[in-house]
Amino acid sequence: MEPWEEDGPEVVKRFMYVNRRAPYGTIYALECLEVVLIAAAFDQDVSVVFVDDGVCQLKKDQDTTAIGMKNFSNTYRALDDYDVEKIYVEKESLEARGLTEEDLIIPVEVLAADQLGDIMAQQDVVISS
Amino acid sequence: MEPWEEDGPEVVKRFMYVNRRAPYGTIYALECLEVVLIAAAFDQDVSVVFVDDGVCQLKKDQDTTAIGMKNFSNTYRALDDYDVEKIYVEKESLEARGLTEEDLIIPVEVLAADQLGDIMAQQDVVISS
Amino acid sequence: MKLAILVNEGPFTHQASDSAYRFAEAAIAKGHEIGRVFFYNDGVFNANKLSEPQTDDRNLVALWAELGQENGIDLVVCIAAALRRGIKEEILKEGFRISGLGQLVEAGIENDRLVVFGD
Amino acid sequence: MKLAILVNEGPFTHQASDSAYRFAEAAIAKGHEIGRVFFYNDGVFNANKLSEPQTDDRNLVALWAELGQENGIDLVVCIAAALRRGIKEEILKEGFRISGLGQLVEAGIENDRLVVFGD
Amino acid sequence: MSTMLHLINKSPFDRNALDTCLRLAKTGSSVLLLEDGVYAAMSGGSYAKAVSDRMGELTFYVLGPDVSARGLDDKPLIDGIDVVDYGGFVDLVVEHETAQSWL
Amino acid sequence: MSTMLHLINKSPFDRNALDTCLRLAKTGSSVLLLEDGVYAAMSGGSYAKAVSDRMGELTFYVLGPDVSARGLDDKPLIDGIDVVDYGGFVDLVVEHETAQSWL
Repeated sequence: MEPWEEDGPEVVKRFMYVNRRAPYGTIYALECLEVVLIAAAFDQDVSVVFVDDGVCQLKKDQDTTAIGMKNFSNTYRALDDYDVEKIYVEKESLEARGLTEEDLIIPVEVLAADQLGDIMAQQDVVISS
Repeated sequence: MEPWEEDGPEVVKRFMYVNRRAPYGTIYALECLEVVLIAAAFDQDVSVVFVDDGVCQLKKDQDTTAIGMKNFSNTYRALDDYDVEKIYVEKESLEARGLTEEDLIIPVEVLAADQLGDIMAQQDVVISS
Repeated sequence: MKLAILVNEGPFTHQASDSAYRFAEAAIAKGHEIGRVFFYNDGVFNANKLSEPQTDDRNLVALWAELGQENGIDLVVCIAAALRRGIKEEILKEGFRISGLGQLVEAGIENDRLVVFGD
Repeated sequence: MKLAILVNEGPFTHQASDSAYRFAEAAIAKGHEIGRVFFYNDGVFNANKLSEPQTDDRNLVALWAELGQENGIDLVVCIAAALRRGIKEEILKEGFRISGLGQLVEAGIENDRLVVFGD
Repeated sequence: MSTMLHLINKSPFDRNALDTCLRLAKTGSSVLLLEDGVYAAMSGGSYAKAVSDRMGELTFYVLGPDVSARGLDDKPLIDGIDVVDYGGFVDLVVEHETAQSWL
Repeated sequence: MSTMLHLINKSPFDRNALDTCLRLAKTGSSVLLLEDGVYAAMSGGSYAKAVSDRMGELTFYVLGPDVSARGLDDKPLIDGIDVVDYGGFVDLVVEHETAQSWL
């Protein structure tokens, strides 16, 4: 059953969170993740997209000891606990950066730009940062 | 006479201020100009470079009425009063943006990348923003 | 129509807050309602009442507060983003309130559109 | 050698202040002197004593102040950039001082190197 | 499918936001160029071809106040781009079901 | 002529800082990739050719702490790039007469 078919009169909207930035160089990756974790509690239809340098947020084996910043990459693993299951990564972005699905810290759905565009076009609310 | 040949034992350094951002979209153009105007009082060898979107800072006929921000483009005209005379604009950057020397609010020296690189390589202090 | 706005940058370094303000003003002039403006990331700096621009420059902190008061707009500053950046009640401009990230999601749900302004 | 540092961004949104801090720490460890750290643009937010990061995160405002005090480093916040952004004496972290842009130029003149960290 | 309004506020010379938007935006959606994004609307710029190439599939708008601020009123726009003011920006947001900012 | 150390802290995929640096930097100068600039050092990335093409003329360094933070320790670097830590960064600044940050 799709979320919008669930019981009750409440409207379910499709929310998409778009990540296009690398981690650590800017705080956007971390602060977007904080929004997604809150959003998961709202019973809306949530999806999270990683495109361009955003795909680098999911790279395995991040070790921030020497830069002194908090390593938040394990928090992506919590998305599943919060029932955030629609996690899309753009294939072209991975390839341009020499990364593959095996490099990522969580299971994701890798989509070509054309397919990802189709999903983006179906959203009600798009939050980028 | 070159600045470093002037009287007194004081060392004269070559300071270059590099502008690579468009105006208004970010404050860097304005705040860099504020530094240059202060720097002019220090009797050092000052040059100002406009490259990439930085060349757009010098476009004539800026009118910020409708965006409600302060139009600071006339302040570039003050550079001459402050004896800041080494103002370099990269030719390739102008061309890529469909601009010519005639579009600019002040007289400048337009240099090809190769020549501009030579001048950059001679600086003691490079301040970018 | 009910519109919500998300502002991700402060009042000076990027044009985002200026654009958001002009957009809000124009929407109100056209008879739309601004259901909420949510300030996130460096956007929390828009609520710093100590901000003192040059006298010939616009004062976005004051402009947002006035627009909010005149039109009953809910101006919400994210508490998590504000805490780490040192925007606290003691320097919060009147007209803004500090609250949680849930208010952003709620704004997305309850308004017909959400428009994001950032870097 | 005498090194000066220019920090153009605040302590959270960009890594600039982190990198500058690690660089300063390493320079001191190697026996160099940090002649001045100048905070410009959004860099002035590094001096906001109200900043309260999460407990498991680094606190750059405190780290800069400590590094400055332990090593006698002059931490200068640009008055023009600070005024418009609402960083004033009342919220200035101890160890920083507010002064004019001339201090940046002077830092460039009096130190052997000036390294810029920004966005 | 929602009708999408894509917002681009970055210079195409400095950032990849417009490139990615043009790669992912579906035929029938609209693109509004604002802030430093207006440089993508200039017909004399080296980015003009990337925009012109999708002119048949996407509808392009540019925010006039940002064009004027940057002194570009005397520079020709790419054929087919409509100029709007902040009121027109609001209308575009209202007319499209979703607004997506490419930050 | 001063010996120059060019600092690149931006991803080459998102920003034009490295492009412009490579266009303007003179033979004999050095480039340190740090923060998000480290993505330019990966041999598997589509940007590798732009860096390799100037490998004979410029000396490239990458900041190890930023490589590790981004989980890239298992990804091969472009041949000829040296890894430094913050101490090595300091040494580079000291050894070169001028540091230029391409912000």
